[in-house]
Amino acid sequence: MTTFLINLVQLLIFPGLLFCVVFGVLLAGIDRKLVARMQRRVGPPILQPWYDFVKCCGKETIIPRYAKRAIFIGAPYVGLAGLIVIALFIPVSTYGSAFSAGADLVVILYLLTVAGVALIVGAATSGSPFAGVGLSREMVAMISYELPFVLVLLAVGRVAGTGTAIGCTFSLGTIAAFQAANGPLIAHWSLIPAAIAMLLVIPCEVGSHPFDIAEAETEICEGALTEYSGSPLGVFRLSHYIKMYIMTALFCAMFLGGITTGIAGVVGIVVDVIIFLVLCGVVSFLCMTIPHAICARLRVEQIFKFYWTIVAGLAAVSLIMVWVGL
Amino acid sequence: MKLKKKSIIVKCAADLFLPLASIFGIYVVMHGNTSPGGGFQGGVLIASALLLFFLAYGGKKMKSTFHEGFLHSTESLAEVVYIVVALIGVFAGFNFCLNFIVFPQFQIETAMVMNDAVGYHVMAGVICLLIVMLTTLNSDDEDVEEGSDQKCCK
Amino acid sequence: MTISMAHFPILAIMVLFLGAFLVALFGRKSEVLRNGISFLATGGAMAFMLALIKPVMIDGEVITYWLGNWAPVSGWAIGISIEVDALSLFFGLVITVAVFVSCIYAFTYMKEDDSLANYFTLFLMLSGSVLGLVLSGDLFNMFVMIEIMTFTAVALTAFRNNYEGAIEGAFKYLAVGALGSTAVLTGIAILYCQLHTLNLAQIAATLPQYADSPLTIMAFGLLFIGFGTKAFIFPFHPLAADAHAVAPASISLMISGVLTKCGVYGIIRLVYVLFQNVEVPAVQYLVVGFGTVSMFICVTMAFNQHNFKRLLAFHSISQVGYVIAAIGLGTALGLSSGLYHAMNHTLFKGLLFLTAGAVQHATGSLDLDRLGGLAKKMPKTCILFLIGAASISGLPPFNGFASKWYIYQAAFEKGSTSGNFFFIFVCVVALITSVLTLASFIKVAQSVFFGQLSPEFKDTKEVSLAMRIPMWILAVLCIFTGLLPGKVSEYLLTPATNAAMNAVNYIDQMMGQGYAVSHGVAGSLGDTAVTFAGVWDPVIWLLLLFCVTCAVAIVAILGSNRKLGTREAPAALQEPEKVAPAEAKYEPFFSGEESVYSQVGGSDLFWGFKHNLKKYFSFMHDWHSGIVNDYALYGVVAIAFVLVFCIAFV
Amino acid sequence: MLQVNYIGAFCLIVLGMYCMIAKKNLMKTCIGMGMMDYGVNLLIVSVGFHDGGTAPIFVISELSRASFFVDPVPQALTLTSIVIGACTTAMALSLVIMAKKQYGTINTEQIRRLNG
Repeated sequence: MTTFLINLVQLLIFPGLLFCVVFGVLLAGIDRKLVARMQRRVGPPILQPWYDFVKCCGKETIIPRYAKRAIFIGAPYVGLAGLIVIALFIPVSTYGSAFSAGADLVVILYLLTVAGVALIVGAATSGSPFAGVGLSREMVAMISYELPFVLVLLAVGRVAGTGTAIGCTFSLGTIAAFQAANGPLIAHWSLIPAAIAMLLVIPCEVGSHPFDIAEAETEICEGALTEYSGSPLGVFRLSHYIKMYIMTALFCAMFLGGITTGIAGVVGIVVDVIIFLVLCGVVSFLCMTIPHAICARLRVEQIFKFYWTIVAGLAAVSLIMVWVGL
Repeated sequence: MKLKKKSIIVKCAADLFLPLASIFGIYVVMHGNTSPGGGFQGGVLIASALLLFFLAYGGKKMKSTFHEGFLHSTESLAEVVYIVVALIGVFAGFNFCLNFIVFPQFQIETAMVMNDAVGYHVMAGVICLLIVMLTTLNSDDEDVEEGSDQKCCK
Repeated sequence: MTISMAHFPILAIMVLFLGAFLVALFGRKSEVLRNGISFLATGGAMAFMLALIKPVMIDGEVITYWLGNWAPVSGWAIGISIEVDALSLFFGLVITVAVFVSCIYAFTYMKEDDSLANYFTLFLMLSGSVLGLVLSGDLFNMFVMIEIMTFTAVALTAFRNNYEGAIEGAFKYLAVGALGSTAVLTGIAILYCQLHTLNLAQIAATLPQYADSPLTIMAFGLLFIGFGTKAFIFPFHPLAADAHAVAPASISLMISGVLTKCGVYGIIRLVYVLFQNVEVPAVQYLVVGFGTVSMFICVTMAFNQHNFKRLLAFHSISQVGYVIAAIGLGTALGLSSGLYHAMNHTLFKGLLFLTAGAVQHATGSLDLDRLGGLAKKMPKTCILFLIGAASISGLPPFNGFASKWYIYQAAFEKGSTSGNFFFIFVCVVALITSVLTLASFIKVAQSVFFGQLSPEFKDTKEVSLAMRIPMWILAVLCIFTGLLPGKVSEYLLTPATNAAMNAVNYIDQMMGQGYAVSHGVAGSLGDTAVTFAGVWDPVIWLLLLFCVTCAVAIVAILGSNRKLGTREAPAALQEPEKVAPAEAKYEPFFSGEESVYSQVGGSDLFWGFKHNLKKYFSFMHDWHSGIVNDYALYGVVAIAFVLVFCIAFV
Repeated sequence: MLQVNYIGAFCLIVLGMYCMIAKKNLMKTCIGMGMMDYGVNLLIVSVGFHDGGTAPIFVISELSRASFFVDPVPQALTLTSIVIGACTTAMALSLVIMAKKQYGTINTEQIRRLNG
């Protein structure tokens, strides 16, 4: 019974639903504020994303003529739930992950796809040509970042798995343990290109500004979200914020693990978690805020070329270096 | 190559050799279980007698003499017989396709029955095939030929 | 009178052949009789196979059976044998289930065609020959069964001969397939020349003595490429694409779900049992290389397609590429992941082909550029399609993901333990292929089921329940095998893997105890224990997803307590030409121009991706020229390549 | 003596393949398929042939250690293979007939509606 209650708390509060929503919204708010400051604007209040979400939820939902109602309404919720479940699998500093037995890096790669597919299916069922173009671009973005992402995962898995019987691992728990023992993986110099590649993958996965081809409102009227209104739209926005948290947390778990105070007990865990969250914020600033402030939006084919040549090249260099034992 | 009207020589030769060909085929089928040859070869031999018939009497006569539909439907009967006879082994407590003597007084073994079934199946199948091919390929030519012949006569 | 378990395999085969001939005999007039016989035959075969699970899979027996009681004499196999170990039974089960489903589907799907007795006769013969192939213990019988299989499959491909291209697809399949058959037969002749036996177990026992002889290696190359032809590996994949696109959907299921599995089975038997050379690095490169190339090239080819079933056909080969790459790894994990994916491929690809058939049945078209918006008209088919698409593109928690996850683990582990970068490359290609598969099915979903409904198809009706039942069978199996990888692995994969890795047991059961060791067959291959580099528990994930979805939904419902809720688009939008006065408040937004039909067609999607690779895509388009000579050329080149590779490196 | 057979078989197979690759006529493709079949059949028969052996027809009592005969199994295999080849050829020819009806030609260059 106690286990069940603990699981329930983990599911709903930390690191599950509530925490994801709060921290995701905070990250997004900070991001907007910082971008505004970098552009010498005052910028919205930090809680603006939350106000947006609440306002959306209060509005009427209109279902387009061609849409299949159940899919149209259900897609955002499934996508959101899928994202929150990922948060349960990612180890949060010394607190560890809630259900580490459930999934590994490859599974997380695919669970992120589930969220993307939810958006795509929702857009597809709306029947709008804008949504059609938007989903096509979303899918191209997915293809683009998948290759470097995979290469990074394999490189990390190889390094973190050096101690295991089969010499490689996909398990986040093993990666965390390796970093706790040997220091963060980013200190492993052959993984630095992989870390840079991963930093570049994050904004595309999240769909933040220079890579937001799927929602390019100036070109294709919000793309995939064209026909959405009311609470489903709010939920999609919320998923976007939560994705920011999940991707940065994944980066921290993969490359910046093991940065802890070493204090035992509850206090130590709380401090460690706070450090972890600060790191998330820093990563978010590096990979999302700065490009957002300084870059113009790329075109579809540019994104594909960029990811399959430069970013994938970085990751591949890292993988090969790891492989030959550097 | 077009064949002219059936000449009497071909007809006579066919009358002479048709029974021989058929009997040789049947011989091969019947002795398939004890000597070289067997159902398939015998069946093909019998069926090839059809070609002789075709040469001598032409497509129309061939179609009216050999009942294609009947052969076509009984062809699968032969296969069913084969499988059922082969299954006797299973139900008698032995293995599939086991060869044993059914009627000792006539020296009839299951292998022989199976052989005959194969022979019939092949014969029916090949005859059907030949009829189909010969009629699709030659039916038009024959009509034209006959028509032109009549014109010449008139 | 009880029939012992040993008779079940031959009865399963014979019940199908008997059914075929009975249909030919009695099924011409009466539809009930025809369907009844077919149903009983396929169901009976499936029942026999299911009954064998207990002794073979769980108790680990190997059923050996000598036709006509011609048991081996002084160590020489003189009769024709049937040998069923767990590997054969695994494929037997997959095949009979697929055959059964295809059979029920065809009752309704083929209703409007004529000469159906011929269809069911050929269909049952095809099923029987396929089952005979996997259960046979005799190399030449395998060849005969392959030929019957090819022959009937060609006839069934051309069954709807009024379809555009049906004849052409069938002819290409037959002509280039003949290359594969020739290769198999030549391989068999060479093996016979050396060993003077055709029995699989005896060959397996005596072959290691000749392992280094060039003749053996040549035979291996020929048999490999021959079975590869039957699995339609690269460069034989255009045949599959042509045949699938024109065959009836129930036959497409057979070709992709069953015939390719025969090729896979042949390759497994070859490298694990017959030649036992899967541990040789060159053989691993060969098998894994062919698998990898097939999986990548076919998935990119699918981007070019405009025909629903042709697209599925390319994906089919792509998935078979996964299977072949996995079995070529030579580890226990690799083999079991390959088997798992082979099974899953039959299930989800069968499902997808049947939904394609349903779409064809309902609309009469398979053109991705013309269809659209059918989700509204065929909601149930749409759900089935989404299940199949999610499975094939590897979305958790469906079965495609579970088996692909196994494959990644296997490739990564193999690369890591052997220190060979090639296998890591394979792992990367497999992962990328998976996302490309997803993209491709997004394309199908958008251009068939979602988007706007074309006015041409506004009267489309949902297909009948009789057609949906077989689809649901497959869909439910897809979900179950995905949710319970542990159970599948315990009852099906592990026994099959152990059987394949343990050639000694296979030989001994057939030829008598100690036969293998006396001929110098060295123990079983490798370690059959399986360790994973990662973790994946679909049940936990699903429970969590369910809980979180509930929580989100509750929050959403509580949050929207103001009586706004959701509503359909107003009538003004539904019928643009007559604006209802009551909805006048929407007029400022919806007035103006009438809405026009504008669907983003399948070929317009993924522009950014295709644009960057347009040289590659146009080259591949020209390369698949559709001329039978070209395909024969690719086939001959492949045979030559494999022979040269084998002789040079094995 | 036997080498001639093997070389012949090889030549037949290769000729058949050449025929399938180079000849732009469906009939010739069929002929190529047939030639490959015959080549393999020749190979199998040659495999079982022993120079100076007799036909493998015996009753059990006649059979002894000293009896020297050609291997009967390859002959059975060849027979089966010939039957299969005949079926394949028949099938291919009927497909050619139908292709001629549908397309009006048997030139492979023009029978390529399924491509790309």
